[in-house]
Amino acid sequence: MQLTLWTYEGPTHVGAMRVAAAMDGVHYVLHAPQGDTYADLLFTMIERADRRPPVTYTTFAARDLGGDTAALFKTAVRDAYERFRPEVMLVGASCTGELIQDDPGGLARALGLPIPVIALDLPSYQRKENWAAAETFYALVRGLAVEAPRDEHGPSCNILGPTALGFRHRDDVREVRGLLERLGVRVNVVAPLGATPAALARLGEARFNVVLYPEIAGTAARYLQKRFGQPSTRTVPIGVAATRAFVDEVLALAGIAPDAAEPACNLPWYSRSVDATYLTGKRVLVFGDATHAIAAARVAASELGFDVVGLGSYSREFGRELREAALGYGLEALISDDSLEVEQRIAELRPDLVLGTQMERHVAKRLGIPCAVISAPVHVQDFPARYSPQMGFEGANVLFDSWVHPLMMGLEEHLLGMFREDDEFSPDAPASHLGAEAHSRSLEVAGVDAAAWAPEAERELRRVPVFVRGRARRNTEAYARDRGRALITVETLYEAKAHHAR
Amino acid sequence: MQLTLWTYEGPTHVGAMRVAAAMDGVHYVLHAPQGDTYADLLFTMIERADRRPPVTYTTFAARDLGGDTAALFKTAVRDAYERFRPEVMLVGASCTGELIQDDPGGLARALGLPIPVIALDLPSYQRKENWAAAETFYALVRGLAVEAPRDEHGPSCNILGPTALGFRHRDDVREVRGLLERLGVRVNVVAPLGATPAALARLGEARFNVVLYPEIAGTAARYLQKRFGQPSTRTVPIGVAATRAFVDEVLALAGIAPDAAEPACNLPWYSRSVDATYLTGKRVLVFGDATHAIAAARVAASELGFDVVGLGSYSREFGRELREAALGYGLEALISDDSLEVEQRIAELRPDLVLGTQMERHVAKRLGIPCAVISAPVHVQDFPARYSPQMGFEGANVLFDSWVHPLMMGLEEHLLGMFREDDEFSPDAPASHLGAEAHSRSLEVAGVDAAAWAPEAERELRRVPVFVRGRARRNTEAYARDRGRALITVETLYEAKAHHAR
Amino acid sequence: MGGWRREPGRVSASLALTRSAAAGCAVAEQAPLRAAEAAPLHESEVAPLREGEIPPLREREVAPLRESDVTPLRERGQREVFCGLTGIVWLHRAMPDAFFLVVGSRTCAHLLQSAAGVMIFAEPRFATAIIEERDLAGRADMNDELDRVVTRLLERRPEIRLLFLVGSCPSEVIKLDLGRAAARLAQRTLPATRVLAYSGSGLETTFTQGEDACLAALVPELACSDSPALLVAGALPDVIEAQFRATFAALGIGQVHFLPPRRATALPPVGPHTRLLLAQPFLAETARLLEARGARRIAAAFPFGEEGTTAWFSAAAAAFGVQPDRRDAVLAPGQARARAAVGRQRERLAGRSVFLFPDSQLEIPFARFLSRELGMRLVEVGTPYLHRQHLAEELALLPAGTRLSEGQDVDRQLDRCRAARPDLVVCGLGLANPLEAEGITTKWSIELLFSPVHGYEQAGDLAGLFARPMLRRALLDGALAPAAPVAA
Amino acid sequence: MGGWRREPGRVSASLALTRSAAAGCAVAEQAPLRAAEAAPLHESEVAPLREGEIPPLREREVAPLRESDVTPLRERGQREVFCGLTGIVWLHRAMPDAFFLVVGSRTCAHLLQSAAGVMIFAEPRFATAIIEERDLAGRADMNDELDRVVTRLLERRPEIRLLFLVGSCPSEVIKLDLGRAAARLAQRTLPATRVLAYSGSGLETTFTQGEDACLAALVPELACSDSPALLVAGALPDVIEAQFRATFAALGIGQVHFLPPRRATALPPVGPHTRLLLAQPFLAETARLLEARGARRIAAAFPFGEEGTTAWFSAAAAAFGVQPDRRDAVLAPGQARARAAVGRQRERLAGRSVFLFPDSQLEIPFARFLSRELGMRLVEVGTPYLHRQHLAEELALLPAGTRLSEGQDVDRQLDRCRAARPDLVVCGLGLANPLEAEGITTKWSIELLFSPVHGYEQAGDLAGLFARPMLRRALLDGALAPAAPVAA
Repeated sequence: MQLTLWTYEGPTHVGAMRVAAAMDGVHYVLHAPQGDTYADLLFTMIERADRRPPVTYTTFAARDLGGDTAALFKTAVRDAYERFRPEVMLVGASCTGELIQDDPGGLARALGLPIPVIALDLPSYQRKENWAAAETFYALVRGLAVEAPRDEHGPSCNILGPTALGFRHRDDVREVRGLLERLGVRVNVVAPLGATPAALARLGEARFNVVLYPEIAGTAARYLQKRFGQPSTRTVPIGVAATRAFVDEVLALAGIAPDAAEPACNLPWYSRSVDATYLTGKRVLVFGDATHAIAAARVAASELGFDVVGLGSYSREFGRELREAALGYGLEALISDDSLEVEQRIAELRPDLVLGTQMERHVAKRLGIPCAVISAPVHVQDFPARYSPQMGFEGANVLFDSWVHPLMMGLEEHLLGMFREDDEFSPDAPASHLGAEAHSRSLEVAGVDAAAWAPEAERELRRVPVFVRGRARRNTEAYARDRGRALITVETLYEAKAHHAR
Repeated sequence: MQLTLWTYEGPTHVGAMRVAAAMDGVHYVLHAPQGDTYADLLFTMIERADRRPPVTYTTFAARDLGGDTAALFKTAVRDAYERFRPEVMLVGASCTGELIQDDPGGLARALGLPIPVIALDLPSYQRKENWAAAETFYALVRGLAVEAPRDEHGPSCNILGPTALGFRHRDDVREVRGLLERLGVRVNVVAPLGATPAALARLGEARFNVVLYPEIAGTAARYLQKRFGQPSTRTVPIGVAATRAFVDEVLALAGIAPDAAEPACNLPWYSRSVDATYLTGKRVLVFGDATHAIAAARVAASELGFDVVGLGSYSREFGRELREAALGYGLEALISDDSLEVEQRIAELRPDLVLGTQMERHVAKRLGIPCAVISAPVHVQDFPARYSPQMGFEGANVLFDSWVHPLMMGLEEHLLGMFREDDEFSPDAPASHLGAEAHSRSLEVAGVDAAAWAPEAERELRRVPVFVRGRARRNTEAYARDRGRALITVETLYEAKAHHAR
Repeated sequence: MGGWRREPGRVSASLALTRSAAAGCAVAEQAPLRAAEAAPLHESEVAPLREGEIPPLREREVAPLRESDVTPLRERGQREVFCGLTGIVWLHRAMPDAFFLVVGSRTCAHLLQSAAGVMIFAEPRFATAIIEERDLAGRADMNDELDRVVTRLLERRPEIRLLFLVGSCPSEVIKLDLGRAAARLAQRTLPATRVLAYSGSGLETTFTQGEDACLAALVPELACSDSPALLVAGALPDVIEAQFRATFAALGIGQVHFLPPRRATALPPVGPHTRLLLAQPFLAETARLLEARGARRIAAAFPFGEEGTTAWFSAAAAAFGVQPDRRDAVLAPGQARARAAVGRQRERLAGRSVFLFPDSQLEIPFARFLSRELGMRLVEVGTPYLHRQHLAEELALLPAGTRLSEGQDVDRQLDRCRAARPDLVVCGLGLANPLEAEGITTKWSIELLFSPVHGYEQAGDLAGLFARPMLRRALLDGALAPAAPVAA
Repeated sequence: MGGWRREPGRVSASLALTRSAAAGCAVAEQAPLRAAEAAPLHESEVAPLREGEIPPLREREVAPLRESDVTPLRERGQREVFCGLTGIVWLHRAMPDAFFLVVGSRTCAHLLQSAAGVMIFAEPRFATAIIEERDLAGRADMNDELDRVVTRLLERRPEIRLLFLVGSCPSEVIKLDLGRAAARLAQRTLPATRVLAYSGSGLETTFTQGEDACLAALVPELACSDSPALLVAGALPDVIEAQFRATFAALGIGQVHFLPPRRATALPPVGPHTRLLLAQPFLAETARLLEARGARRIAAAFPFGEEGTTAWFSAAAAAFGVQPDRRDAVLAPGQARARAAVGRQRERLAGRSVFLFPDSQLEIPFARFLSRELGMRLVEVGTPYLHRQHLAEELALLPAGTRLSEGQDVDRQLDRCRAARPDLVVCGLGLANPLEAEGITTKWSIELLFSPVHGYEQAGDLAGLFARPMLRRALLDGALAPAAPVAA
């Protein structure tokens, strides 16, 4: 058993739903008890979907367990087919359904529906949402893709990975499609998002696959490589440098030469503009799914000039990639799906900026640290009305704004404080854009195990601008601790400052 | 004399600079003392311009006033021409230069430069930035536009108004240009932003003018109407409904029929999505330049379902339009360039949301009220890296996100508070996304002239969720005041509640 | 694993048995016996309406529902409802020193963080002990695992005074005996922390029945008392409880207790002189157990809207012998305020039609309010479960011919809804936006549970919750054509 | 309006005269006479270097600048510099109970809200009384108008203890006598609020000279004192002042005053036994007036970097007869810390070339620091104005052949800069981004004024301010090709 307050990933059947709900012409019958229908609201409320996800639940109850739940399931499949007339039927069980072992695949096939029925075996007690989405997409691709003539209308590719409830998938697809078309590469099929079963059948017509989200499309792409010999892109185009590398990779795979000017992008100039100098060396902790976390760390370090002090992910399946990426910053990757552990790490490292999920945003808010969201799990805020890709050149612009804004707000607070207080007003007022608890908490955390502060040193510390005071306190305490000093004097404060000067 | 803490508009010569800096091939020689060069940093820092504004300042000093400042000016003009070789020279004086009455136009013309020299007469002690930008643009248009054959390559228009340092002008132009081209209307010239003097000469080739910013392009557009008979658009396409009306207007002016599907826009659906229900009737105060304020009020009321409780502008030139718009909401327009007066109005009205300039954002922050910025004066934050138009369909998406986000953060605080405190923790902690002073201030303001609260009524009030407690207090106090009650009891609280129920 | 099929009702029974020992009170001893016999909540028989305790009502404009009308459409099919775990979202707020530990799957954890419509990731007073493969495969002893998890939890949150182990669908199917586990753990954690168990599984509970199960688990813990007292059952926001206390005090009703109490260490007593007043219509099991402990229920309409609130207080007043004069004097100001506040919304809603999907069992009281105080036409009133006895006074106030439905086949219900095209649909979050996209105005129902809507002072707010979506649609329709996906 | 041409120096003279009456102290009486004779700040004659007070210095690696080298390039052309009003941005923070009312135009107000690089619209302790057409046309009496504005201001901000009327270019050109206005207003506002005047006009002051003019306006207000004391002149951040006080105390220098003081009501005294130590190199007029009041200046390099700080403290120590042993013991820990912190930046900067545009008059001390402590090559050191006397000790430390420039023709200076392609350019905000766009790394100079950079403990920070842009360029060049506008 694992004690869980909040989860980064949902259960496996939600992963399957993300694929089914992304597509047209697919229906998913889920053997599940009453209450599991809550998953519908993820789509209708978080993503504001204008239709119910194409899922039928058997919603068996206690009274049914004594009876024939298998019959209930068969009825549900038959009724769903009659009502929705899908091109493909997915069948499976939720965690409770799995325990009653009714064999949804066998039951559904026995009905002899005139459409393909794909049974999903998604072990709920071992696996999680993203793995299941990958498995579901793979099952659909394997079940539906057929041999087809290649590149009939010029060099073409498929875009694989975007699903319902994906973090900015809608806009990433638009951005990457635009990029590919500008390069002269035709987009054969985008899947699962917006694809029909008939479109999946045509996957083989493309020369290569663009894998936007390896967590979801990796398995299917490897299968397509094996089955049709289609190579896949390896670069996820997040950030300017990666987008350029992605373009090079695409041109090589498509066997064409560049023929268009690079689209305008503000990130490089904005990052060099002198108002961005203050970003240099800001200590940033990154946590998210593997793809977004690894990419964010890279962009943070090399395109914004941040200092990556922490890198982690809940995507255990990508442990090797994460450890490798972290090593590049001299770090050990934090691979965990325990949000308490991540919170602990943030509290210890006290970065200047957190790039994380909605969970880290809230943790950072409590700790008084600026934060931007880079990854699922998604919240309604992660489906803005405006065009907000993470990928490509416009995606790089979005990253710049989203990551710099919280820091800029911090700077504004600093300046506001300068104007407002000047000693006589409460100098310890926390930054107003951060949590109200920020200040008290930061002192509290800093105080653990710390040497005592001499009154004049405490006074001197209060002269340090509030914006950097927390770090000055922590650096000094760490310095004193490392040297076994019990009392922190003004001299200690300045010794520590000289020691930490970079 | 007018006591001024902060100004909404800069001096007149800055208005002229915004036009000059927007164009290529124009140079502006400004008779101005040392120190007036500060204006350069508006362009290089706020807008992150990658070149200096094309302005030469004479930077006369005290010692020059005894000597020949006219000679200094002539030298500056001659040197500037030699160094920069512009196609057109603008000459004028800043506020101090105006006082020494050297006649920049006459002096410059006397030099006999081989290019047009346009003298700007921009009275610094009567007028302000936007008026001067309009006047400068008009002077350039009048000086440069020539008769030309109309519509040689199909129905075409000019886009007039965008300048340097404009609020989202860069992106509005891109959005509106895309919209026009989609409709089959060719864009002949965009001016002043990105135009050359040669392009201004070709203005007459278009069938009509699209006036994006009446504050800046109005004068020139009226001149073009008179001189070439070019009609202008009257609708500023901010918001979905206005964009649709703008499209209709353009089609009529171009004399063509619609031939393309309307671009996708998320605002209508997002605004109808049930998670937006809570936006209904939120009390909003709007302040900005006339164009943006009038448009924002309209979008707020009819596309987001807000209740417009205040509408104002610092654009005195558009007083009639503002008063008319305000009447539509049963309001009297606040027309003022005194930021203290605007602050006072916000404090009195205590809206749920302020849509204003950066100044109102700061006022709102101090008062604990969510705010979004809709208008100049610009700040570096108003030049985001990402595509952020205010106009057109994507502009409507941007408005939705920008205006709803502050409210959503407020709601989040409410929920966070619910989870966090439940009585035993400080129930009066201010919302952490707002100013630290928010709470104390709101109580303070509410307490002025108010009746006394009986202890049990005060206790009852503290049971009201913190999110709406401020309003409950104000409504109750207003109710008690109107009825001459000296003591507020629990009954008074609930009478007021029933009275204010909507 | 096929052997994990369970007998219905088994777990709650064992829980009740376990708890009764702790309470140690003569009347309570009998409760578990009845609990063990209880049919599942969905299937209680229809009791005849009791007329005696209905308070006198003023003349209303709509003919009342006759008993013969109460033949709800019963449906079996996909039920688009929450399970009882969802109640934790408000229960943990009602009892700030309690903690809810769901023993279940990743699905349960995911439901809890999604159900409230918000994910704010503050450290909450609920969590899930997620059962893993090694637990199921027997590689780990599940009771040891549970002990380990609870130990870690209590170390981290020593302020917890009451820990609920909450059963889920998986824990029920694998027959994990949480009642026994609670008793075992309590031996270690008492007196600091009490440990109780109840089931919020979707196999047994629908949405608000989770609260019923939770409160029912508290009943055996209540001390015995012979003093006359009023016990108000149902979790209420603090502000409502305060208002109700004030009104009861004004009526002269002395001892008033609330279940749940604000502090788990201050459980109310119960006994033969306890009069039970339900503040919520979904407390079947709680009421049954309290009655088994000697409490006598005061039958009444529920305190929603002016009429319901008046009926509810009047019933209590009658039960406690309050003089009608005094009753009227105490209630009159609140009545007037409620009528004024509701009246303003009535202008918007009168004559409009409404369709309520089954959700919280609050549908029938709300339908009564919508119909009688706001003048709306009831197209269909769905309820996940119809407790005829507790709702007798409500049913009597519904207009004749009202179409009731119990249970659900969501697709067929949607067909009926689309055919009727009501002016307003009250439904869950999974249905609201899809209906909006079809041009049908909706009020999402969970907000009705999360907002303070009981009593006079909130009658206007309750009306406003229904009116706001219609107001919004009217506002937006002026400027924006109904939303429709448009080609890019 | 042609008659509004003014005689240089006239206004400051009249201000000083007005103020002297208030001070009422024998030495001060003579100050205004010299002020009236003073040539404008830009044109003071070059005084011979005084060698006597230079503290002993350790061997350095660069040959020092010989006096014969100090022939700066003098330029007349467009000066890309702030006017003296800009100083208000930090002065109002140094004197929290003072308020700065600029009497000027919309341009002045706009400069103030733009100059700091921030617009935060908190209610500041500065404002502008904007002259309008009706004032100029004589439709309104400007003195009446000013009285009205000041009255409104003091009503709104009763906590103001010291009000500066700050002259601007327009007020100077129209010969508005703010000194007389200040005296007139003070009659009404004293004793609560003192009113003084100075000019921050661009006609007379360049950037930091505004602080000089402001402090100079305070000098006649200082009380007389015969006690020996050290007076440190120059607005300093609180944290620096505290550090300096601590070091002077450790050195045994008893009475230490700072000008400006933190409270306008606590002005330091001055007299013949006052030793003046300048903390900033731009205080020509302030020093002159203090010397006229009897103070004797301690000549020293300025306290930037380890070397400058050591020289500065050593000069004070020598002036106050502190024993060298004690001096060394007190200064050693700070020296060591500063050397360590600066040493780390030296690795990044040594051997790189730097070009300083004229800005704050801090250029020469900074150039000395960059050259001697960080090993940078000085391409050109611009300064708006070169005060040879106050900078004698600094000039002596610059390497031989250093190209100095005084005044500016910004276009020609940019030509020289582009031709030299230095590794780092220190310049104002109007030039920084355009140079960056040309691939030249810049440090914007105003941050050097806004940040605490004096003294040992800030030596590393000061080095860091220069190093950071170069570090940033190195970081970004790895991943991103230099920014260039690309076609869409």
